[in-house]
Amino acid sequence: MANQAVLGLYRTPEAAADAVGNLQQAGIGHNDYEIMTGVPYPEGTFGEPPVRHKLYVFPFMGAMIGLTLAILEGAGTQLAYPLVTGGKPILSVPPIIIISYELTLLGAIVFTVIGIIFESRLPRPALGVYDTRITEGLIGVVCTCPEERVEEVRGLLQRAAAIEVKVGQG
Amino acid sequence: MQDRRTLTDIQVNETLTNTVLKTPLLWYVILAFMGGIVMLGVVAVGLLVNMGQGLNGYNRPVMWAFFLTNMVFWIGISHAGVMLSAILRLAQAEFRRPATRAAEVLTVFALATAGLMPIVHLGRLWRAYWIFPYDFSRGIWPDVRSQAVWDPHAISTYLIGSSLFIFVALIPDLAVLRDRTTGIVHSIYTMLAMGWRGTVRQWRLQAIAGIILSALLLPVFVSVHSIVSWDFSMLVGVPSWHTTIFAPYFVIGAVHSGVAGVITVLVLMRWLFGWHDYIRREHIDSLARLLFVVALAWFFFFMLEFMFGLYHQEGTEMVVRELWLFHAPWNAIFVIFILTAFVIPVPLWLFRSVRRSFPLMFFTTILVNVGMWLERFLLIIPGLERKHPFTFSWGEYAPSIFEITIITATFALVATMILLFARAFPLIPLGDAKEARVLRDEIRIGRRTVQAVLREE
Amino acid sequence: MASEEVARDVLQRTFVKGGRYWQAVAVLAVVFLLGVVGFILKLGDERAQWGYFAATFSYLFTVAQTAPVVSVALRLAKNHWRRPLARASELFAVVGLFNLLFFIPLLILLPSIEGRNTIWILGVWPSRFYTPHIFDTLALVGLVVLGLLFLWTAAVPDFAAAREQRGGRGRYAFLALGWQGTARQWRIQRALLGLLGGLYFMDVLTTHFLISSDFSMALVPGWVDSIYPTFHALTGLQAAVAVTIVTMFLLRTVGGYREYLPMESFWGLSKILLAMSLMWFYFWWSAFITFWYGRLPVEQNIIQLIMFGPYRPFFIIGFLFCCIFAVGLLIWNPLRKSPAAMAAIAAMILVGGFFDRMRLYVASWSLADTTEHELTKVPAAIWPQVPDLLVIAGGLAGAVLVYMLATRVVPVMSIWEMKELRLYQVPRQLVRRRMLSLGKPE
Amino acid sequence: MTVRTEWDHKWSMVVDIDRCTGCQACVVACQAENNVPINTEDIFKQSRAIEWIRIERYWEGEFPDVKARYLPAMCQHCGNAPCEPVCPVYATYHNDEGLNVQVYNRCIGTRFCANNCPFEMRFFNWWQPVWPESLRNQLNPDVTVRNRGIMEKCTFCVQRIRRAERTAIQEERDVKDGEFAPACVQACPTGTLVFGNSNDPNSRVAQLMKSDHPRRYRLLEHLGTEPNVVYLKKVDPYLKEEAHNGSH
Repeated sequence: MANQAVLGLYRTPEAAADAVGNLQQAGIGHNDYEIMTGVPYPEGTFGEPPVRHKLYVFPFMGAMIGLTLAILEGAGTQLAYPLVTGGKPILSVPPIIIISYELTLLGAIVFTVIGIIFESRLPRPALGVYDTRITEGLIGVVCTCPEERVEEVRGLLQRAAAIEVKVGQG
Repeated sequence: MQDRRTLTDIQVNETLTNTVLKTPLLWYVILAFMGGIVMLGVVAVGLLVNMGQGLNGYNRPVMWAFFLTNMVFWIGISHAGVMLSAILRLAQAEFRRPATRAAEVLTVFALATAGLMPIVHLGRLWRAYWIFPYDFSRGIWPDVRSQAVWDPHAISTYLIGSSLFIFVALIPDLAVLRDRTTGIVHSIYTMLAMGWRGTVRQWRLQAIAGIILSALLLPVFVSVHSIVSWDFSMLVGVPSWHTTIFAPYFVIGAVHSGVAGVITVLVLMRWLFGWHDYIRREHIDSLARLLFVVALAWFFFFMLEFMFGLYHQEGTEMVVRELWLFHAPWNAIFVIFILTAFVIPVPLWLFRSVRRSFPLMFFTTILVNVGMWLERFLLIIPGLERKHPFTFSWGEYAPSIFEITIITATFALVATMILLFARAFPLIPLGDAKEARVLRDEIRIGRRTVQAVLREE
Repeated sequence: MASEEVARDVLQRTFVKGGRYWQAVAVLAVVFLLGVVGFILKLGDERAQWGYFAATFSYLFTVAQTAPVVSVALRLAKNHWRRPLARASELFAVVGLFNLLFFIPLLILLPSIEGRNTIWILGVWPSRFYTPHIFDTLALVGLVVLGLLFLWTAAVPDFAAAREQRGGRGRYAFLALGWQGTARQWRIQRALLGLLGGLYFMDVLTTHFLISSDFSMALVPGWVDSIYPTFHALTGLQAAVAVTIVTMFLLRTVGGYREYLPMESFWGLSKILLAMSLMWFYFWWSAFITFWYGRLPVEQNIIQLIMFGPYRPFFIIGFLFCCIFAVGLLIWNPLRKSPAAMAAIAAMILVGGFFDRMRLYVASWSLADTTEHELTKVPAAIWPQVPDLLVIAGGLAGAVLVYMLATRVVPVMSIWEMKELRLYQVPRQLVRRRMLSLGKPE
Repeated sequence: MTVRTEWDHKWSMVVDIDRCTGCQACVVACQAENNVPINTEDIFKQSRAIEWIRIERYWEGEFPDVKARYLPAMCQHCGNAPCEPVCPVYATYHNDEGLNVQVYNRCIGTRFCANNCPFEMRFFNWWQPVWPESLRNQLNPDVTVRNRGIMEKCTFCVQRIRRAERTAIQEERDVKDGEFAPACVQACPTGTLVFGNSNDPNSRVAQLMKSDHPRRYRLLEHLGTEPNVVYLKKVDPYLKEEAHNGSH
């Protein structure tokens, strides 16, 4: 049984917050609705629970990978091609520290970006139920629900002064 | 004093995407002009490849000159981007909002240009890739003890990092463009926006991304210019370069010229694209205050560098300071440098009316960058001309027409790339401009209304 | 708490001190007297033996006389979380008076610049050879005076409040200078705070520059390390932030100011402390890598002398405490948000800072011949004798004693700033979210 | 017979300033031996001339009491060569015979090494070198003709060292002292330049290089680069000792 997505569009954040409140009262789980805005409102503006994410894992992972590569490069190339330059030791540590510093941070940055995209649930092949007016200031509340609850959800969303409610494939 | 208007999201979208959707005619004119200069530079580089570095003004003691000076200069400019957007993001400063994207874009293009300079300066620039550790089959590696290997590591880390930084912050704006375009352009933006819908989760991650990436990019930004400075300061062969302060001195100098560069770009953007409601007097004012503090700090480091040059009381150092102060053309350059980088602009910034005037800020920041270019020139060349305690090998340097052309072309190149970027992507983050409106507040105390911002408790 | 209650409560805590306060004062006084004994025992020693004394002076300068900068800098940045901690850091200005006592013997011990490498290539007539003595004294005395003036300016409204409590008479009537709180007076006070603060900041940098050059670097032949004054100032700022955190924590736990010192103030300072600890590494590394790469014999010897040679244990402790451990702990946000953890980390940084000062000052003072142009031989380490330990303990105890006695006179919480905070920080509701509205006065 | 690759060689040179007349024979010999391009007048004026060994001439005293001082200077083959670690591609490194070698094929022309050479003994090929038609058969077949865009410098005539070592291998013996000499040493009419293996205590160069030699000094000794070239001071009855210490 396919899930349907219902989208309510609101002009003010208060109305959107009411819609979210309606959905919560009707017992719809936090994972089943999403609020779409064109503006970053502070977390919790609409009474939604705080976002949980594991983004902090990514930079550490990336840093470790970067550090490993850096030590391989910094120490490995010196040992693999042992030519004396300037009377410095064959395994000179300060250059390894510098290379490690750069590559560790590079790894951390690249993985953070991967993490952001992944945790933002992107890339998303199809937009689903969406309205281009969201980027013009409207606030969308989209709720994914089984087919039999569509009408109920539509009512809940409509009641909070929605200017339009759309239904589509979830 | 608050010349702000409340704008709707539709207005924000329209004005800030006007570069993409309704390009001003002036844009084409400037692009054509800049592009022409870039082509001249390309021809000059082609001749260098074809005929050799002899075309330039280099000679035996002065093995590095205009190109490396210019590299240091552009790396300096590139430091503004992350300095502004990262530090101000972490400090949650409101005045960062219109400046972040422009600063980051300036970073990336200035850095790419800076990265070109040492390549153009190579004797065999078609072999530049040899500094990368790629040769697994023959087992011939670059020497990681060389600063010239640290440089590409640092520059590419910074370049990749700040490009990704821009991209992440660009995703919401790409979604706006996706919603407002049609046809083939629409499908390109659809692909780039990756299906962004602006859910609470996505916006939240944007905010966290800004913080984490800022925190990660700040150490990179410090390291890049430090490593560039070590190209000079670790050399015992040039006594006036060999000083421990170079790394922070270069970094603070970079911030000085970089923030000035961002203000210049902001003023130009405001003029070219008509963003009067976004780049406002108070933004320039706050940036100018920041610049004032940076300028003082830079001057402190400059004095340290100068004083400790005399500390040895050794001939090799003295002769370079003497060149700076008493011999043409260096004394003229020195005077111009001190006047333009510090003496003229910095006291002017004490006046509120100067800080809030776009033409005057444009003028003073251009002055700063003229001065800072000359500062790098002064740091690099006189030391080389007099590096040798044996007077037999002292020399002079004068740039050739090729060097001057290529240097001019790098300025045009950065301008061209920023213009092209502005044609495809908005230069002021739309989401940031809209968020400022949400977070704006006022507190009434008696008869007075104080501007306020909302912060999470 | 209403504004009037704040004033009454803070003044009450200032006027009336408990038994534990007086016990602590007594113990500190005894230790300080022991320090005086140690000093007397040291009289007659060679200059090379005075390294620990110099290190103590420099440490007190680093910690106490740099501490008001925390207040100055945060005031310039116009943020609100500095308000509860501003006075705690400003009050360290009084320790500067005490530190002048340490400065006098050093002036006598410092050799003239004749035949030495110094920054004073051109001296002042007529006493060219005693240029550092003149300028360093001027800078340090200026710093003490500026600090006291700054403290006084910042505290005048509070003295007025105390005067009202005391019935308009007594020492507070003098200290308050007839303050009535007119708009004009507030405007002048604000301008003066900006001016004195700016001057204090600049003088701190200058004095760090002079002290580090004249009392440390110039004593080592061939040591040309242009970043060293900056490193010195940076470690000073780091210690200043750390000592402010420790003071805040003590005020919170022992002093009873728990309600006044919110987590935000610790959190705000902790981020600065993290930045400082990272910069510690950066400045140290900039000097180290230049010397390591350069490989000049004189540079090798200097690395040996102050880092990896006889004073290696000191260096390692300083490096670990001020940089590696500090950064490793401070990157964790939960620790940064916990006052107790922050106080522990700050205390660790203060200990590390002392070891760092010892390795620099003892090493440079231990050189007998300061007129060579290159350091040809690295001397052996000088370990502290009993008088040295007494002097160190006495110096630190004396500084704490002065600070504690000052809290008896000056309210350690800035009453007017706390009142002002209540104007500019207003709770607001944004749809379903509670927010704080922070006013930014022009 | 196994090919011998490990030698106990450390090639060094002694320059006895007292004997130098400034005749420039060494410069010409080096130019001819090592395929150094012809330095024309305008190249000198641009200060782009390539001379692996040069005679630096200094004037001492005021007219009319003027004295010319000559300082033959070539790559000092430093033990801790500042030029080596700055090269990103190992185009210059220290080999196990004490030579500071330059790998022309690997050089990409950063000119970093030239900047870090305190003696200014490294030369860059600004142009593709050309020789007049008449000199085509003059080029030394043992020496590479350097391309444009790379660094070059004195090699202590490494081709002669190698030839001598090959001969020694064939004859199953060690290289004898004085068996061969670089072109400059060979051409020097006054015996200013002495070359040899300083690891062999009996060699002439080791005798002259002894650390207790009264006239011994090395260029810029305070930099700690440990040059492999030792200079012997001029003996001058009319001047005070310290006046012509070449290191300052």
